[in-house]
Amino acid sequence: MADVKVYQLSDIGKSLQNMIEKHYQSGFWIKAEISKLNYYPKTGHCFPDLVERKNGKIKAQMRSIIWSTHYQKISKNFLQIAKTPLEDGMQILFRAKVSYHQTYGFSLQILRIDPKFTLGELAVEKEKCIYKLKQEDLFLRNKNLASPLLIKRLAIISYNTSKGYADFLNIINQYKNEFKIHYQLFPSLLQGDKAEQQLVEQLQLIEQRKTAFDAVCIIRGGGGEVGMNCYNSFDVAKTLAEMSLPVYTGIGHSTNETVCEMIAHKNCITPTDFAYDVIHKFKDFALRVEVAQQQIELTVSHAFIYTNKYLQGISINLQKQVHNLVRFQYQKIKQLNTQCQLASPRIVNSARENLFQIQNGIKRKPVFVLHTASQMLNHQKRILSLLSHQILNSNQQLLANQKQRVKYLSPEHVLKRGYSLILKKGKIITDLDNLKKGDVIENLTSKGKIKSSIKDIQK
Amino acid sequence: MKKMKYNQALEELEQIVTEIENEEISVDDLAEKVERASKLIEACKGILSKTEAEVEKILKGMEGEE
Amino acid sequence: MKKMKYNQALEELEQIVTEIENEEISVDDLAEKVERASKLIEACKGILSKTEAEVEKILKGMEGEE
Amino acid sequence: MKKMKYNQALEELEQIVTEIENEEISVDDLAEKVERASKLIEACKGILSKTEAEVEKILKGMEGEE
Amino acid sequence: MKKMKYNQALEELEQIVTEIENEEISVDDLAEKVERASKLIEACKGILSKTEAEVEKILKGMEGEE
Amino acid sequence: MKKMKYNQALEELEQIVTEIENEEISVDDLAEKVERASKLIEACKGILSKTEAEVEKILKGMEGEE
Amino acid sequence: MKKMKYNQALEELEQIVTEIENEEISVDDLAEKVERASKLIEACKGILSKTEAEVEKILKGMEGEE
Repeated sequence: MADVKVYQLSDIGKSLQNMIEKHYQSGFWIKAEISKLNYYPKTGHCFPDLVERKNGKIKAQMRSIIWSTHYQKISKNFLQIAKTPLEDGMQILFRAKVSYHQTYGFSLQILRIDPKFTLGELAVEKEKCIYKLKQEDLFLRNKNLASPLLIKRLAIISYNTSKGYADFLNIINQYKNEFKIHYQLFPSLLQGDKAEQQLVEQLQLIEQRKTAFDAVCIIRGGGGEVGMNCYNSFDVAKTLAEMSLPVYTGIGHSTNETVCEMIAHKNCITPTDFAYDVIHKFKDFALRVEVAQQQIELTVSHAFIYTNKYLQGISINLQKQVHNLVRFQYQKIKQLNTQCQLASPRIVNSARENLFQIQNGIKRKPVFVLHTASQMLNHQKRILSLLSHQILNSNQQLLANQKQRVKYLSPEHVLKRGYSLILKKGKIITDLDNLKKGDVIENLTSKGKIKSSIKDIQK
Repeated sequence: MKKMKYNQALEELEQIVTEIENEEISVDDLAEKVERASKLIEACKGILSKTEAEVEKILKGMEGEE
Repeated sequence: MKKMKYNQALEELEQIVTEIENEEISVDDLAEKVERASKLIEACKGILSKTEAEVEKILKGMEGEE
Repeated sequence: MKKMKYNQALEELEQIVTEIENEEISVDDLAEKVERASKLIEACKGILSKTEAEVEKILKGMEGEE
Repeated sequence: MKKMKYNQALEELEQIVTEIENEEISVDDLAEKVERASKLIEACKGILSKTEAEVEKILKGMEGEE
Repeated sequence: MKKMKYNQALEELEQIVTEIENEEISVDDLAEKVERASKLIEACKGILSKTEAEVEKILKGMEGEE
Repeated sequence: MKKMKYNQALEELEQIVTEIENEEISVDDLAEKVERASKLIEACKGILSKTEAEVEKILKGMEGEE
């Protein structure tokens, strides 16, 4: 141990101080999350615990300090630009000086905070929230609930002393004789980081009693434009979106619309507007009832007038149709009468025409028949004459032939050709047996008789 | 000639016309047949005239009613 | 010659003509037959004339009625 | 020769002619037969002439009527 | 003519007129048919008149009530 | 006519008018049908009057409450 | 009481009005419908101006009728 150099604690402290001050002479821009702000209003100092997370786990952790003089300026500037105070859980970009103090140790002194970075981070957070709501199909859920025709029973999330609540009641009370509204207050902080949980709790409480109400409203007013981040919280937004009752918002601010307002059944901007909305629904309902009542009286009387007219119309039409029918039948009978008048003589005329034709036929034919008969008789006569002459002529011919034949066969005709007949004692000899030598015979010729005697007979 | 139906008369008449046309009637019967036809025509004409007058009268009456 | 039907006369006439045609008539009968035929033709013509006159008269009568 | 029928005369004539042609007649009779035939022919001619004149007269008479 | 339904009468009337127009009626039946048609027309007109009067009375009664 | 629904009566009435218009009703039935139509119109009017009175009373009652 | 009761009452009322306007209600049902509308108007007016308990009573009463 004797060889070992032993330092005083202060030596180390001084060495560290020197080294750090030498190494971290100027300031740095650092990005971190405020895990806890640790503001002490009495002294005005602030000792934020800073963390860096990765995948939910703490990767680095450091304490920091904002001196009251700085804090006043930083806080004011931040609120002005980011529209929200510095809060636990906020991502910030800050310029810091790293220092080491022998007594107090290591410290990170925050000199400036860039509110625009946080604003950007918040915007990113808001976008993420919207994205998640859409992912879970919650973004339009409350909007898509049926709008109550009338908000007679209302659950109000507000704060007793809230100016917005007072504004709302003020207007509602003006109409209390005319329109009876039942409402119940569910108190809750309305801004700042503590508001988130209360809002969620009250919404859940109302959800348990959902049958007792027609609608829910979140009313806030009179407050500044700051501390609205709770309305961008995913937890609050999800709870709101999942409500069975329509949720109205009247948060009364002029900054960008928060997520809750976006997904609310209806964002009325201010409590007053919402109050008028409620009243308007009453008036609207009243008007519709009124109109319906008037319409009924009017339409009923119209219906009677119309029905009466219709009946009358039918009655008139009945008369008309009856007359038409009768007239038509008269017309028909008349038509038939005319047809009968025209057609009847036609039958007689056509019969007469037919008769005339027949008569003409009879006139022509018998004359023709007689003429033909007469022709035929003449023909017979001619034939008779012809045939008679034929017979006579053929007999003439026949006689001429016979005469010719007789002439050729006569003996004179034979002797003329040189033949002669032998006669013996005046008789013609045809057989030689009856002759003998010495017999005297006569030869007869055409010129005369020769007497001779037979000298010889040769046979 | 006795009272005779028009249709009956017309039928007989047409029969005669057909016979004459077809020369089925001998010269001996011709005059008689023509005589008959003539009588039938006369009868038909008579019936026609009578019918015409009757119809005329009825139709006149019908028109009068209107 | 007695009153005689046209058809009957015509028949006899045709008979005679046919006989002559077929030379069934001897010269001895010829004159007599021709004489008969002549009479028959005469008779037929007479009937025709008479019929024609009658028909004419009937038809004239018909026209007159019209 | 007495009045004699044409047909009878014609028959006898034809008979004679046939006999002569068949030489059934002796030379002695021949002349006699020829004589007879001649006479018969004359007779027939006479009848024919007479008949012709008669027929002519009847037909002429008929034509006159036409 | 006995009391008769209008439709029945009209139908018969139309039948007759059609027959006359198509010349399906003989001359013998014509006068009778025309006579019948005339009677039917008369009957139809009568029924029409009566119906018209009745209907008129009923309709008049209706108007009076109004 | 028994108590009858307006609609039922109106329907029957319109049916009758349509039938007359389309000449589906014969002249023989016309008077009877018109009589029925007349009764139906009367019935409809009666129902209408009665309903009108009732409605009037209800509406009067409503006004009174206000 | 279910929260839709207000809506239902008004909607039924307006439905009746539309039906009457569109002549979807027959004369037979008219009085009844007007009666119902009258009751609904009363109920709706009650909803607006009366306390919850009273309204409940009115609407209960109506349901009984239905």
